[in-house]
Amino acid sequence: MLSYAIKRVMQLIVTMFGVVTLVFFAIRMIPGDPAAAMAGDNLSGAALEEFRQRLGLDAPLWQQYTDYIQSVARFDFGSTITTSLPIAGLMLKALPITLMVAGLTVLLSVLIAIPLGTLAAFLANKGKKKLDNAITWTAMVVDLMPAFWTALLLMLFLSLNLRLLPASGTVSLEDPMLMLKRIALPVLVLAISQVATLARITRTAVLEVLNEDYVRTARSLGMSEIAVVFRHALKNAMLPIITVVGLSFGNLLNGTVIVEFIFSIPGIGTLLVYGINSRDYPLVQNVILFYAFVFVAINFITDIIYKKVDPRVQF
Amino acid sequence: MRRKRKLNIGLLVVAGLLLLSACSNNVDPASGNTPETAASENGAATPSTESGEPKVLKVRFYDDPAGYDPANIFRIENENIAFNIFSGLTSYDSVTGEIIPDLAESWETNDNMNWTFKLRQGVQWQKGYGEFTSADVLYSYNRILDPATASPYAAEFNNVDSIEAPDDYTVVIKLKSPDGNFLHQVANYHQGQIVKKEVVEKFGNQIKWNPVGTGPFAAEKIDPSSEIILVRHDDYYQGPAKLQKIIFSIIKDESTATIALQNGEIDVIMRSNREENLDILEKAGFKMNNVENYATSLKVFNLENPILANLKVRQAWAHAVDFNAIAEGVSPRLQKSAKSMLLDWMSGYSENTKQYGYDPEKAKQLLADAGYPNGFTITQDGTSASGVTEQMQLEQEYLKAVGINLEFELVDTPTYNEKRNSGDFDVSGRLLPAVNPDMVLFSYLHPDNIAPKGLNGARYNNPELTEKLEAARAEKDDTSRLKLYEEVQQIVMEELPYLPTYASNVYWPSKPNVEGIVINKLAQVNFYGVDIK
Amino acid sequence: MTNSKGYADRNQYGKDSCLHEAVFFSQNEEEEGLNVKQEAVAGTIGQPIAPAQPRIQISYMRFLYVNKNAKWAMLILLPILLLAFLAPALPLQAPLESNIRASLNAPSLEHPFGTDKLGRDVLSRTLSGIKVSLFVGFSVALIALAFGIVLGTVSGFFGKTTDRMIMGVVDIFLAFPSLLLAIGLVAILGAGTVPVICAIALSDVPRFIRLQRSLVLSLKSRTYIDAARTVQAPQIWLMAKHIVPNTIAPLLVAASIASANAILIEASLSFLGLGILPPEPSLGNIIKDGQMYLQQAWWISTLPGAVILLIAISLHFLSDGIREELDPRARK
Amino acid sequence: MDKGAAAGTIDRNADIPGSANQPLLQVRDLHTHFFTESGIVKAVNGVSFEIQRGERLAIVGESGSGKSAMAMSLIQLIAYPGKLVSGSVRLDGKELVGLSEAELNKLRGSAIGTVFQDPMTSLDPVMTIEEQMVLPIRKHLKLGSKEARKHALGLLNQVGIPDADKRISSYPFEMSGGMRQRVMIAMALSCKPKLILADEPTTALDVTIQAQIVELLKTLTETTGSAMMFITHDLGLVARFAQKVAVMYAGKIVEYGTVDEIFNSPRHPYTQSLLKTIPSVSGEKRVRLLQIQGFPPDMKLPIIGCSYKERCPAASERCNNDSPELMPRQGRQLAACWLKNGLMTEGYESITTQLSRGELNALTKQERVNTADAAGVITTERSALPVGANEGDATRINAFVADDANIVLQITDLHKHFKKTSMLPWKKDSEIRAVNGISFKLRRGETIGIVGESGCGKSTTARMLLKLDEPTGGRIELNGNIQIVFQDPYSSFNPKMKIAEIISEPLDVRKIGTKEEKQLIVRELIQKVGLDPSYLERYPSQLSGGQRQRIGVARALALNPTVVVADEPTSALDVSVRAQIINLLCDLKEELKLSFVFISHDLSTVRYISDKIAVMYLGEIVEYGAAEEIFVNPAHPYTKALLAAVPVPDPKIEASRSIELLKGELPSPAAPPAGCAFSSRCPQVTVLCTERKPALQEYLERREVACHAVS
Repeated sequence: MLSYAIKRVMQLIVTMFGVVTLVFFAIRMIPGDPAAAMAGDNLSGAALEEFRQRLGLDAPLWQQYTDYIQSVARFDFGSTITTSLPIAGLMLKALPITLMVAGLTVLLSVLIAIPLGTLAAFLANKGKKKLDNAITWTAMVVDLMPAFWTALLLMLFLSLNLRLLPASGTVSLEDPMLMLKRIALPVLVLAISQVATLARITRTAVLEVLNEDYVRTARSLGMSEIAVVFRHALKNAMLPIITVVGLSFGNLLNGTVIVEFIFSIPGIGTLLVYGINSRDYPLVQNVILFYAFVFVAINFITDIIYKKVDPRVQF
Repeated sequence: MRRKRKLNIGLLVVAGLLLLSACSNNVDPASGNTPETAASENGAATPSTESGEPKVLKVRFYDDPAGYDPANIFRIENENIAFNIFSGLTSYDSVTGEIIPDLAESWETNDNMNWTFKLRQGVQWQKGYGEFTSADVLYSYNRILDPATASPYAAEFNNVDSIEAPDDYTVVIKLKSPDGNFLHQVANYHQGQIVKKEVVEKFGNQIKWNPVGTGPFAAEKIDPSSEIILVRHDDYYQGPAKLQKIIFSIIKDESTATIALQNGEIDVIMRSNREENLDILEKAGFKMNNVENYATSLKVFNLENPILANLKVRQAWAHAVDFNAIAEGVSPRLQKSAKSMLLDWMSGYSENTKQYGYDPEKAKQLLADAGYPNGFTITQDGTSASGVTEQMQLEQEYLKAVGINLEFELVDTPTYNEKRNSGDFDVSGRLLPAVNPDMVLFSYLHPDNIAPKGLNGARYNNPELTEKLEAARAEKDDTSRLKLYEEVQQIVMEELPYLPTYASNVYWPSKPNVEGIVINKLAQVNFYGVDIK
Repeated sequence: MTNSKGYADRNQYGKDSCLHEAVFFSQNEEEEGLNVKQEAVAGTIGQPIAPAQPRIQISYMRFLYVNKNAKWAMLILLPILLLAFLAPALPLQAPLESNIRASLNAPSLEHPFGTDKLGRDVLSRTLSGIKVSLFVGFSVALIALAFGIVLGTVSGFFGKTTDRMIMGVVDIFLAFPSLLLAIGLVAILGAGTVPVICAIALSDVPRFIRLQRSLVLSLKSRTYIDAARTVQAPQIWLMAKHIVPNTIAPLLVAASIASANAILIEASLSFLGLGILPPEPSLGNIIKDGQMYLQQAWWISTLPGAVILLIAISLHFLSDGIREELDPRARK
Repeated sequence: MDKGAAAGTIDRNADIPGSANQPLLQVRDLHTHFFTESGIVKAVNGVSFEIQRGERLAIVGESGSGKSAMAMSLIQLIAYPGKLVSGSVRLDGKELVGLSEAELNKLRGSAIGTVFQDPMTSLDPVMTIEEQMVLPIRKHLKLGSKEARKHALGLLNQVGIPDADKRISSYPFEMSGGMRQRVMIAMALSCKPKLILADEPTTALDVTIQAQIVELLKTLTETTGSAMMFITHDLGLVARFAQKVAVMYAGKIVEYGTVDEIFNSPRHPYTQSLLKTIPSVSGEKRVRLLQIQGFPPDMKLPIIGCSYKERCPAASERCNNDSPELMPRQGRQLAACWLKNGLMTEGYESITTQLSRGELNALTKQERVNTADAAGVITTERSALPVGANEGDATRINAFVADDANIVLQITDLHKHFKKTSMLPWKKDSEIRAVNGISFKLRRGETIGIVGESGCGKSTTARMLLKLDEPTGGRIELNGNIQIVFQDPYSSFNPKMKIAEIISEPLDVRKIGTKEEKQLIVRELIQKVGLDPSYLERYPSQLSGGQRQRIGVARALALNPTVVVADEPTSALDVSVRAQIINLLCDLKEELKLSFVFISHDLSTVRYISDKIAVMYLGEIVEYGAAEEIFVNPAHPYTKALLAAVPVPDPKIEASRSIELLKGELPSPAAPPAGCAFSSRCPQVTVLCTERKPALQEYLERREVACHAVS
């Protein structure tokens, strides 16, 4: 276990180093003079030069790179150019919101998708094709709808027609109830496609397990179908599902960019879009870095959990 | 066992969500409005003052806040917030756009060179920073001029020779050359807004998030990622405003904003920019506060481009596209075709210039004369934020009909601006809100302002026109100055370094009971006059 | 007799049931072979016995109409493709031709999918968009396949430092959520069809390399590789003759899903203004444009949306079909 | 079969439940169909039989004969799309068909226990043994959790699991295959079942473990009085274990009788042929093996007449039209054949002639029977002659006479150690000694058989011989060229290549010959292994297992090897095909003067084909010498145990054998016992054995043995 974890952590560090490097150079490949772009319309000549100097953009590229690497290693993320706010602070404020959206989405989709997928697998195993097909088909159709489209649809329906959930408003951790209500719609939008994906994967995984010999053994011992499905099938199917849930958590970060934009959720995605729109290098750089870190870290955690849950894996 | 517990937590969460949705039928404490009643009254807000509750106005804010330091402020929505926090020596009348007194009670000048301002007495700074005096004016203007501030608006004071404060309530400004429009420079806008030395020094580079002014509203909370809250400045020299609080919620998506207003989550949409949403809101009975012709969109031709350097090509372009039909078809509320770089309410506006009616045959003829009988291909820049708009698509179709193959290149907004400033473009666009005709014409057309030094993105340099511009600035007589402006516009419309395309209107749809939303010619609202009935 | 069989010889019959069906990928035979347990000593009866009828190797074409899923995929895809390519010949308004006076018309005989804000025919635009979207989808799949096969094979086959280097880079790219990667690349390259294809492919390529690598790793220990090794076959021979041809099928499964996803990601990019530039219609940007008019004119985004769904579903069908042929156990 | 069975209907109330004379299980006209998309597979097509209390019935048949489906039908555990269509199953007179799931669940695991084939997959991998055992016990015996655990512990002790109280909380993956199968048996026994269904319970296990499990099952049924239905394809096991035998073919029972009746006087042509196709462990003569022609019928098509008619040399017109039912022969023996004595109508010896004739008929009669079978026909003409009577005997005798000129392969002190290093510096590296110093010589035309249980290092040795693995020590000297025939004919061919490409691949790689020359060589090779050149255009998936294995041989011959390594070449094959391949290898050996390294755990095959034998245990050779001598008179205790563990398909021999079972299981090669590797399981172990490793020393004249007790 320990040796495996150490190996994975080292791998993680190497990957993150690569990510930092890639992000740094990729951003500098964007055409145009960043200082001029950020300065806006009216800065010229000497003022622009001074501005450039203030941003450290006059230094040679490799020096900018080593400076950046050093500051990242010190966990010093600097301030944004356009707003002069400390980036670490901005991210720390946005992070809980995004994580809450993503976390609730995962929770909600797990709660719906796993029973649904299990049910579909059970039906398929029993040869009840019609019901199974109905579930599988619905899941597939829902899965393929673009988020920005479902978002508006849900907003029109739940917000405008039924007046159930607000489409906008303050997002603040200080008032958890209000916050929940506020992020309910984005969570729903994200969960809808997550549920679909996860249900389909659960179905496949459970169906595969239901064909395993040990399920037959359990049945031959007179175990009821419920015991067979929940004690044996689901428990074994959990292993692949854990991996997928981990991955989907990572992929949710994709979805949050769009959903945060639509619902004006002040999360990491909003921060990123802001950084891109205003050409705020340090901000974009660090937010992307941060995304990558969360992504890699979640994969790491999933991996460890997976190895922990499966008694067969020895270290 | 473990799974069971997990399941229970899950059920709790689901139950919680359902409960929440059920709860939303009750009064929403934050907004003070009940969506339910809003629904029953077809989108009308209920006044919340009956019980003596504070009046809170919720306004949709459509972009990321970028800070509120007048020396470095940009983008109109930020300027609108600063407009309510700060004051200038002068200000604009919301309805007419005329210069009116603000911190300066009165002023005098004989020669448009020496300006003496008499300041209002007893004006209090927000947040207990004491009384406003001439020292504040001096500090503010010098700060703009200080290269260390790196203010993009420093150039506005280029003409200033000296600023003096003979006493606490008098400011004397000497200009290098006469400027009949100088009152615009000291208005409540950009460099004209007065800041407090102590505040600036206290907050350093965080000043943009801690604005303190003398205006009707003070900043209570600025969360750049979600909202800005302004509270009433009780010691405002005109007396406290009717609204206790204004909450600006950031809602970037237009559809979301529309639904939020319909839902009663907000009271006002600061600029609804899509025709179809205005349609919906108007039909639903919302108040369509608007101002007409606040700014002209200009098509910027890069005159260094060999094709576009040909006058006939530019004229052909103007004849080829029926901007009027496009505006009518796509966004009749939001746009009209423009006839001049200036706007019809500005002093000096003239339609007594060459006008280019839609005439594809003539356009083809002009192209043939210019040596492009088979047309040519040219690229127009755009921002990925707005994408290829419907207007752009139609224009492309019109141009294709005369043989001009228009292509689009989308980049992010800063790059878009940067390309235009550095001359790395063929055709670009520009929209500059201004109330001052001199500012428009001088900055777009004077060779001193050729980008990147100024706004003259077309790189236009016509000595005849330059002479007229300078003469107009120096001219003390209004009629003669207006005459000069007319001549300038005649040259511009003949030579078309810029092609005025659309004149834009601005809409701030609101609930019916929100009163006093008057959008001024800078597309700003002075919330001092706003009330909820 | 093989442990892969479910109880009551379920899979054996499952397999038998396919005897008359196509043998699309002969690997299914081999899969079973892998599972054959070592038999006990003297006097065994029975082992998988060849069927009475000799099997006929059936072509990919035959697979398309024999496999049920593949058949469905073709039943949906072919008419759509046919319509898309015949569109110029159909009596429809040209996709770019606008008519402001016919703005936002509801579906009618003249405009089966209605018109958009500029009075353009939505059906015509949709058909034209299908071509663009499918082009995006298939290009992405092709790029991902090409890089995946080359780098994945090299990485998996040679192992050691080569593998560690390639996988190191792959891990770096995999650390980004795919949409981010696409946004980033479009920011660098600018919007447009080619950048969009590259941007989407960029996030698929590392996945394909991974997949191919794992396939190669599992194939590397196959007996027929050993057989070729015993005659000292050079490595390039092993890769070209034995490994790559046997990874194509599972890669095609991934590719068909990747192309469906690419079409959907292009829609998301369009939403952010980073997709294919209007007025050239892609299914993504039609939906994005129409989304704004959802309250007034549902048809603009809903009908092309349904087309995207159909295409994506049929691509999923296709992949299910291939998967089924690969793994007899997946058959219902 | 009694009249009731023949009539197919019984008055269900006729039998009084629980009456002493009544059979424990009565199955009447059972039909189970699989409704697949491409047609209805009639897997069980009218099966009727009975099991008496405490009786052990063996069900024998090829895969696809429906024996597993039949067993699962008894407890109605048939997976979709299978369905029990009709018939009656009575346990103690109580009708099971038509019971609800809940009622069936009360019987499953309590009145009827089931043991499945593969213990590796039949236990839930993520649950401990306790979790899996306790719940059914609590359910059926209505015990509290503590008592249930106690009960489970008792059962584990009963099935011989050491440290049961510790093992009960371990996961299946922490146990060996044999241990897992013991757990399976304990689970099946947990509620004192009246009937145990055992579906190939030992197939996945090594011989010595198989012997242990069989003994355990035998003892348990005897002590508990449970009846057992035992499904197998291993006739040796049947002889060792069963009291009654039912032979299934194409969804039906074709012959039924006591074990002696079936082995001594089989009546159905299928049973008769089967018994003739297996090489015998005790057999002295090398008689050419017989083969059954053709394939079983497609179960989706309706079968008109006898299902065996196409493969039966004695089939007549009547067989084509009428399907024979089970009819009584002598005693309680039943057979479904129109001929009274099947192929033995003209006496016992006539089976051979009939079969041979059948092969001829098959060739002329049906085009679809390929020429592969014809190859068997031609050689059958001289099948009565012992193989290698002239030269073969000479080689055998000279096996130990020094003749270095003829040595084609010599390996000396060959080692292969796998090292596993840990990332953590404080953890020791572990080392697995897969092959630990083996030596042998092989002469031209000679065959050496390497035998041993899985994990003994025999396959690693093969891989080193072929340079697929690098040895970590020792020398391999080869005179000429070495090639291999792989075990698994399914995975040893690239499914994307045509047969012609597969056979010519070695030539292509070595760039031998022009295109035309290669074509010629390939045609020659495929004919040499007895296949028609038309097969060259096919893909491996279009060939049967036996045909593929012939292709494997052809490929191995392409480069004119002097030595061919055959790594379990027949273990994945059906018994009749197995005979073909063995015959082919023998022919080639003779014809081409090939030397073989024949690796197998199938002792009868090894004995049949080898001149010399090397018995391996944990990477070392423990006994080495002439094949016949080792088989007749094994010296090393391990060799003895190995030979004893193999069941012989002859109930008389089995009954008379006193089987000395090996204790325990194969130790981990990562941590072999100190001293003699076999010391942990040896019945003759002494202190010396645990201290000092015995060297391989000469024993008698022509053997070497590594044992302190022997030297």
